[in-house]
Amino acid sequence: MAVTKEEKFPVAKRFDIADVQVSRDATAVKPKIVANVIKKAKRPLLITGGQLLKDEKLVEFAVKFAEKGIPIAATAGSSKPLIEKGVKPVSKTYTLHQITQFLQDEEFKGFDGSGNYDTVVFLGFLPYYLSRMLSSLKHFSKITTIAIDEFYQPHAKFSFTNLTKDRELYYSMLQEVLDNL
Amino acid sequence: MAVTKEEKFPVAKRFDIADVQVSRDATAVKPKIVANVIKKAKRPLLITGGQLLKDEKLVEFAVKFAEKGIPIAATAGSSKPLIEKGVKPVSKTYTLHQITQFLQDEEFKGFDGSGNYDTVVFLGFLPYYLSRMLSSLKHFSKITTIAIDEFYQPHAKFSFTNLTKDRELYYSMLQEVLDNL
Amino acid sequence: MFELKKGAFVVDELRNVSIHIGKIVEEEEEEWEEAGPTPKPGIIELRKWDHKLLERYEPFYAPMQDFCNLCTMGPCDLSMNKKGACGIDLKTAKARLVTIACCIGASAHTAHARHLVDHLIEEYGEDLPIDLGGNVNVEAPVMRTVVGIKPKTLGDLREALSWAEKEIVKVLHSVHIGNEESYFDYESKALHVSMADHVGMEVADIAQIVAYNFPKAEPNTPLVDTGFGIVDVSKPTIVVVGHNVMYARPVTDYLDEQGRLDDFEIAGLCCTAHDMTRYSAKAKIFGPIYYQLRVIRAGLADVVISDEQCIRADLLDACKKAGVPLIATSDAAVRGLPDVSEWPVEKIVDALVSGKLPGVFLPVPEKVGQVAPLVAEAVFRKHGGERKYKFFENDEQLMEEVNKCTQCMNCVFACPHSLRVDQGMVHAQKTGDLSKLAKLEEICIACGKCEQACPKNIKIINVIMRANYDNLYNKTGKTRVGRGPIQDTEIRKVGQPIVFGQIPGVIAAVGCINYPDEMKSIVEILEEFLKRRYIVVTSGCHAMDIGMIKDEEGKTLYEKYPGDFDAGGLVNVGSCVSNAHISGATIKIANIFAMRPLRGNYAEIADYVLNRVGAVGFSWGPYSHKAASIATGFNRLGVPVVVGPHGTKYRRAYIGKPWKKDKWWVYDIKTKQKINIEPAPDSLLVAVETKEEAIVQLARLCIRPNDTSAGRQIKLTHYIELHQKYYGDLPDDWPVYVRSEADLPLKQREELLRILEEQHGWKIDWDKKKIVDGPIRPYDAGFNPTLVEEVYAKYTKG
Amino acid sequence: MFELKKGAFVVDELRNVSIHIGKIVEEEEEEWEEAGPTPKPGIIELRKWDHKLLERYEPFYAPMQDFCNLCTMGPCDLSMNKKGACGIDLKTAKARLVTIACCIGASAHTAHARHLVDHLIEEYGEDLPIDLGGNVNVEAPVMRTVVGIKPKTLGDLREALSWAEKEIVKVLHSVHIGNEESYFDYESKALHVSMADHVGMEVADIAQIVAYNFPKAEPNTPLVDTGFGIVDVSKPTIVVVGHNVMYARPVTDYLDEQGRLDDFEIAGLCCTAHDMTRYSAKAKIFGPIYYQLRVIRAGLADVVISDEQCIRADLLDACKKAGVPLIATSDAAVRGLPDVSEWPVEKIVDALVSGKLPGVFLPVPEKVGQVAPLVAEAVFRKHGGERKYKFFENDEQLMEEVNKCTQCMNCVFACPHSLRVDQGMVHAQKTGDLSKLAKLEEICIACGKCEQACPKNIKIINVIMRANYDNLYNKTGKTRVGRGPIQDTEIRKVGQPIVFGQIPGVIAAVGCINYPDEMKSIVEILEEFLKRRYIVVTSGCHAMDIGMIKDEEGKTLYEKYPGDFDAGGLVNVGSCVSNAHISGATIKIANIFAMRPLRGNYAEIADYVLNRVGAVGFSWGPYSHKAASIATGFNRLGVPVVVGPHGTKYRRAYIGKPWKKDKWWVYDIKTKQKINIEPAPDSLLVAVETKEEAIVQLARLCIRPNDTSAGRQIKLTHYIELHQKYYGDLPDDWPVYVRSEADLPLKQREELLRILEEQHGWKIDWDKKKIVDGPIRPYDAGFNPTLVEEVYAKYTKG
Ligand code: SF4
Ligand code: SF4
Ligand code: SF4
Ligand code: SF4
Ligand code: SF4
Ligand code: SF4
Ligand code: SF4
Ligand code: SF4
Repeated sequence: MAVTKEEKFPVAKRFDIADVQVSRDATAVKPKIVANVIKKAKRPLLITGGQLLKDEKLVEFAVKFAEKGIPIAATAGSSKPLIEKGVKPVSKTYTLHQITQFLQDEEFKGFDGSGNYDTVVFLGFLPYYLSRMLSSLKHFSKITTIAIDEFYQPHAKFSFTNLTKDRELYYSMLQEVLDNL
Repeated sequence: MAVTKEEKFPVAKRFDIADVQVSRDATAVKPKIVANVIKKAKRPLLITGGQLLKDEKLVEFAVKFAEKGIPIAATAGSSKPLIEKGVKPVSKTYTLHQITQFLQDEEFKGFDGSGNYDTVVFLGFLPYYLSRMLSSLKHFSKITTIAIDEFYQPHAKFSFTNLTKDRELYYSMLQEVLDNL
Repeated sequence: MFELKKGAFVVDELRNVSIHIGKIVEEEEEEWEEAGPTPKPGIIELRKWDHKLLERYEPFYAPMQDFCNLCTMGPCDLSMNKKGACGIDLKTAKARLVTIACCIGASAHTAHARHLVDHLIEEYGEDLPIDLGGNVNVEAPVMRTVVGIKPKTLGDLREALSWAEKEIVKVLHSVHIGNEESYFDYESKALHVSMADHVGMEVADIAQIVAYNFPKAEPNTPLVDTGFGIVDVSKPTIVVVGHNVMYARPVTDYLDEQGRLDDFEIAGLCCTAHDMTRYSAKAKIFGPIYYQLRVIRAGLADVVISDEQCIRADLLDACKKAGVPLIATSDAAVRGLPDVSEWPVEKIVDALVSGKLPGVFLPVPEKVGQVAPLVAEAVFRKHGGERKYKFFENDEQLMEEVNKCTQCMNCVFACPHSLRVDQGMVHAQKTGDLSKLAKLEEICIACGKCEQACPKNIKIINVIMRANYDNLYNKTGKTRVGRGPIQDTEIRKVGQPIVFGQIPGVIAAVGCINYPDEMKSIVEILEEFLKRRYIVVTSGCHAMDIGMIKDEEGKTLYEKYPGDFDAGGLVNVGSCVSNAHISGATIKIANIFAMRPLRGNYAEIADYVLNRVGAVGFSWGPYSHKAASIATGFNRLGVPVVVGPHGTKYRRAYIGKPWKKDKWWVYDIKTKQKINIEPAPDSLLVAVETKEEAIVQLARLCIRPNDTSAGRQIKLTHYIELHQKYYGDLPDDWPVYVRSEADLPLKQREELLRILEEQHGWKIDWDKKKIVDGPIRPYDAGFNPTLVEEVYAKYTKG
Repeated sequence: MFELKKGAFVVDELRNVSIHIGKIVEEEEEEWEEAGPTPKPGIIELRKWDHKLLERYEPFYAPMQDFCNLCTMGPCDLSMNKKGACGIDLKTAKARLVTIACCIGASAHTAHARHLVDHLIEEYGEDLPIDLGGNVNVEAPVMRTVVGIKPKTLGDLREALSWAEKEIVKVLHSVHIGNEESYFDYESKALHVSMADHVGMEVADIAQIVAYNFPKAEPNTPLVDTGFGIVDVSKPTIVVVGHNVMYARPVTDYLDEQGRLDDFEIAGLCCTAHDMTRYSAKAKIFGPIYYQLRVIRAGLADVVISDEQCIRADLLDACKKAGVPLIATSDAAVRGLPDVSEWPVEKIVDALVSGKLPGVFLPVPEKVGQVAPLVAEAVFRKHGGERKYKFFENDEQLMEEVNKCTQCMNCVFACPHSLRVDQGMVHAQKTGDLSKLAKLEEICIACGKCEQACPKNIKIINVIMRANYDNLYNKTGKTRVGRGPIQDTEIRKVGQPIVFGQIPGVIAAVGCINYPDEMKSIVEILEEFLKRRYIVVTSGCHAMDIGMIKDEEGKTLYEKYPGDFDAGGLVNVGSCVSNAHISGATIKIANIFAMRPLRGNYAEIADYVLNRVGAVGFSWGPYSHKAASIATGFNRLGVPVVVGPHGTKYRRAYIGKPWKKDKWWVYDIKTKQKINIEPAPDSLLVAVETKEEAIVQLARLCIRPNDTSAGRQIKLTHYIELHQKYYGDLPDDWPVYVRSEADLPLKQREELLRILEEQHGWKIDWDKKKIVDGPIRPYDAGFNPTLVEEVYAKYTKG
């Protein structure tokens, strides 16, 4: 019923007076794409959040990211299980809120002093909290943001799709990212 | 790149805390569908707007709708060219604003007293003005609204897609609706 | 008699008695009128009246967004009338937003008034008498009616201001999460705070009139130059932007003292322009808000002074790019600039002229008066007096810009008016003909959104302006200087014909410039009424646009119609805050003509106005919060308002349903009965799409239940004529306004009687040419309608 | 001595002299303190201070929507920092929204204060002295500092109120389209109006304390029952909801007079509950805002009295469905109900008990006092005293409801906390085990959005509550009654240890209940600090939740920690408006301990607090506008605030960048030099996600530049310990706080010195175990920091 791209008719497009509301929606991506984007990054960073304290599986995945050489900024206490598993986060003390503020500053040189990050991956956050931070980064920075939480995050540049009844599906998506890194 | 329905992954869905903003977007439809919806209506109504005073072609199309037996509520002075072409609008005096208010009242019995309209088609309005009225009808009535102006109207139930450089394409779409009525 | 003022006193003659004076010592109020039921009303005192209005004129909501995100429990999807996390439903949420908008509007005027009054008391003392000229005895009709005071001095105005501030804060409180559950009650609060807005406006305008000696209700104020092309480009030009004249006024004083007033151009944008001309007729009016970028980008300004409200939020940015120094003056709009209040004048001038600072914040009017001319002159000299810059250096540059366009249409989708910039561009690219672009200039509000959206970074505004430069430059005309209040003597003259209907209506065209159509449409609409000898009143941006549209003979409406508040008159009251004189005039009709007491007697007066005074507000291009609160304030007073289509974005209207017979009734004080009446007026706030629709709607909303037969006949004649002219047929609803054959237009009487008989089943006695049966109610010369139980009781008892 | 009050007088002894008294006669101000630079400041007076803060603590914006639709030129797509039609950019637009939010918050408290003060003056007279008990001489530290007055009577409070109202209106004016161009200046206005908010709160709480004789700074106030299960269900139960106790208070009086206080239960929801218990310790506290639907749907209420703020907007609807009559009392929340002020008590009672009216609007406190008990008793009898209803009639009904669920997950997407209702349902469907649903109850805020979204119309809240009914019913505990201000004597005792750092910090846990985690998390967080002998202060909803969480021994924190404002004390100041006593306490430290003058001396005091007073605000679950303005008001005073993750939805934070070395400096009055300092505190407003993060962040933000070595050592010890405990390692930033080896935790000193040497390149003299080189600055016992030039000048001159 709906008009799709292939048709001869122009596509439907939201615009200002018709209540445009999100100008740039996250591209909902498959795990492989996430892996590709991360691989292309010059200075990637994984930021982990407080949900790692509630979901052991997320810790395991974060550890695997670290093993692939991606530096981790651990927030909200997520450094603790990571450290216990031998990961050395590049940041432990600052909140996601603070880090998001830092990332937007052109003078920020990263936690190691060698330059700001071009691609930031987010794992293990309360969805509403992450949503706000992604919005801030979307509007006020050029950083490529990737949300790989269980919820679709429209303000990210790339995001996993939404959660389902099946949490295993979600874990398998994370695993697929790692497998392709 | 993007996840589409066919994939094994769930679809991306906007929701409240991720800034859901339009809960029900208009289905962007092809002319044939518009014709079908109108044909299925028990009590259809075409409301014409002030742009008929600026575009002679719109008047012609409205006349054709009238010829197909669809009653017309002419607003904003659009009654004048219609009357000149022999159409007798069921309403001439009331503004779209007023009519939209009436339509939302369960006690409204239509301009002929035989009952409220179930399907209302809008032609020839300033897009921002129509957008507001469609929003009101979307939230506060069960009426099926169809926007067949040159602009996509997300608050309608069904809407033509957006305008293009090519106004002739738009006219041909209107003609296609009429041809299928 | 000796007067005790501030402080504590020991009266010498009274040994051992020291008089300790409590903090607030209220003066024994002069008994100028018996106090009515609601002096200084709180939120609930007039709620009953509001509910009367709201039951008839049902609130209509057109949400702009499906969700709410006012608090951190959200965002909440409220679509299809779902409830949010706080329990609010969509209509109530929208009513809350409208209440917020009206609070902002009321705050704007009230804070403006507060700034003025505090400043003027410092300058002129609190005892400066309120003297609005010999013909104005009812000096502050809104304050009298609402607050219940009769202010005699500048200092007295503070009492009204404190009341307004208190009420604004109370109403704003109610929008906090967890207050109203009912949209009716939010609407009542919006009406309340908007009534306070009219108090704020009245305070502000009275204060500046008496302190600055603005025209005092004079109909024949001077005509001043108005339009884009008015300034002598060979003089340094000082441009003032905003709404509060107190900051820029000393410029005139200073130049006058120096005897150099004629060496400069002082021209204004927005309401400060009106008020500068009210202060000195040497000042000129560039135009309304959408001329800001036009004027600055055209390089017409040598210095810009901004104050508050309706100033572009990128003014500093625009000035910087054009190399024009900016002096920001009001604490409402500091613009991130350094405060140079303490700097010596020379240092400020140097910083601005050298470009060390792109702008300064200078809230000291006297210093602004000196700094601005010095800066203007230096900048003018710096540029060698060159003013050849017309948005582009030359035609090549213009065409280069035009040629960048790829017709992507991003601009069209960003434009509030969906202007087809793409088509104008492609036409110019192909043919070199700029006329399609030029045509856009007539609607373009120079908002700049297209430029923000254009991937090619085309200076679209410059292209459009340059394309129409000659016409733009030719937009020069005359505005009659704002006159302030309406005289009591004028009211005495027109009160009866207005109330009885022989003057078919008062059209008050006020507000902003977000028109749906070419600028000249406002003139076309109003001239229809002027020709028909309605009274047309105007103010603010509408009043300026009228001043720059000329007819074939080169005349503006101001030059063709007199400035009297009388049939066929075109009255410019002044700036936005002068709108209080329009509400004031309707109140004065009730008072001076009908002898209704004002003091704290709001409901009775509003009821009087609703039923008897055929005044209709009209805002063809409303955009601001102030326009929202002004309109809502008129509504509470019983004055319907028609808005242009952008007005639907306020999200709320008040639209009655004429077909709901039981909604249209009054108590008749004469017959002591509750009787059904015609639905007149049938809306309190309604939008129209086209100028044709505006004309017809305005005419029909002038009808009032209290019209005499002669009056109704006149009103109906105009309504029917206009409907036929613009809509091609008789109105759908004309019969509802017919109470007897005498109400019918003379020329069409037989034809109409026949229609009533044939199409509507009325009984006609054809011998006498009389209606025997049919009307909602018969005409009764003594008909004395009211919706207010207390008013009914008051006039029926005894 | 005879006192002249209102009116005009003829002094008998003085023939022929009539004394005419001007309108405002200002009393010769008692010279209680030399006036500082900014009494009754306007918008710009403290702008310089704001800019100091904002340059360091840079505003951070997290837009909730990409567009703006505040005016009818919009909607405008502002994404990626595009400008709107008015020229505004995204950050400025967001700063404008924040300013509006703070205006609403400030209005809520100020209007609340206005209602109270006007009402109390009527009841008790304007001369009622402000007496806050023998230990409180600095009675109104906020008013003294901000407004520059020392109120002695109820009547004096009006001066502060008028100032606050004026400033709120001025700031609200500035959000009108076309004002600020700079987000810095909007932030400055938000800070300004939020400072006014603290004045409004202080006025409100002082007024009710003195008029109603609430506890006057007593540490050992009674403990009152708190929680869902507190009421004796065999008694008629009167439930009060809201924030303004003046309407419901007479219920207690009336029952007391009748000797029937013990025959009823009076229990409150939200701040009115606090204030009822401050009036009478027989009143009880059900809980905060998210207990509203819980209590009503559980059928615990026989009558509900609502006043204003933080009440569900569907309260009437909820009461109707539960068959509970509602009495709305405040004009802020009329709820569309008929005004029955003029009706006799019996008629009102009859209408409510019979169900003729589901609710009434009754803004007359005395009548509320009589009506409510009568209605409660009659309704209670009508139901035969039955209270077995537990959200469902029986278990079958519950399971029927559960079985309707299709696991569509609409509820999950609507839920502010994304609670997995679907999983709870399916588990119950499959196993009959409700425990997964029960678990949700601990986070669910009973907002009802899931029910709005559920296509099966499942009463999800009822299901969740019922699933956890036993636990819910067991949520009973004790709250220490709000004590109001902190005593001067207490301040005298703790001033020095706080300023020197030996008391490691003051944690002020205030605000709403939109927690990211189970309710008990607030207790876990605070107990960590109580054990470590920080001072913990609380109020509002946080203070209630603390009162219903018990440890294994059945004790709440109130029962385990004393109510003193001293190390290890847990101080409940009271309701939301009592928060002013917390800002007041920090001010009193500057005044009483450090002898800094208060009168109109805001910048100096705030600067003092920022540099010296290790107080941190904490709002674990902020949701309201009031919470926004309270926090922003603390920020202007130099107090950092930590918010829970929902707090990011306020859209703005103030977050410094510790790695920007040039941002962290002060003037040192002792050495007369501008010197670089450690970034302490490094944020003014920052969100945390987990309780672990809350704990660590609070501890680190307690550090202040002025800490003595002993103090710094204590603070650093806690910070490092907590970081290690919860984050598994040393903090990333601990070295920046080290000025000398004496700052280091004793136990870890060597280890840390080694790390400084090895990882940070510091030079250590290992013989003396001294730091030779490395710190940002050396420790200096006479260090006397300030950011304010005027303060620097004042204390360095002479
Ligand atoms: S105010 Fe109500 S509807 Fe709006 S976001 Fe908050 S909870 Fe949702
Ligand atoms: S956005 Fe720019 S390039 Fe695109 S059509 Fe408009 S003017 Fe041309
Ligand atoms: S500047 Fe003119 S053309 Fe451009 S978006 Fe605004 S109104 Fe449209
Ligand atoms: S009419 Fe509108 S745009 Fe013009 S000055 Fe007044 S508020 Fe501003
Ligand atoms: S206030 Fe500015 S950004 Fe917002 S809708 Fe109006 S023009 Fe657009
Ligand atoms: S919305 Fe209703 S049906 Fe769907 S999962 Fe939630 S409770 Fe079940
Ligand atoms: S009531 Fe509870 S479960 Fe339902 S949406 Fe609100 S917080 Fe979530
Ligand atoms: S703490 Fe928040 S929710 Fe609780 S009463 Fe205060 S403002 Fe309302």
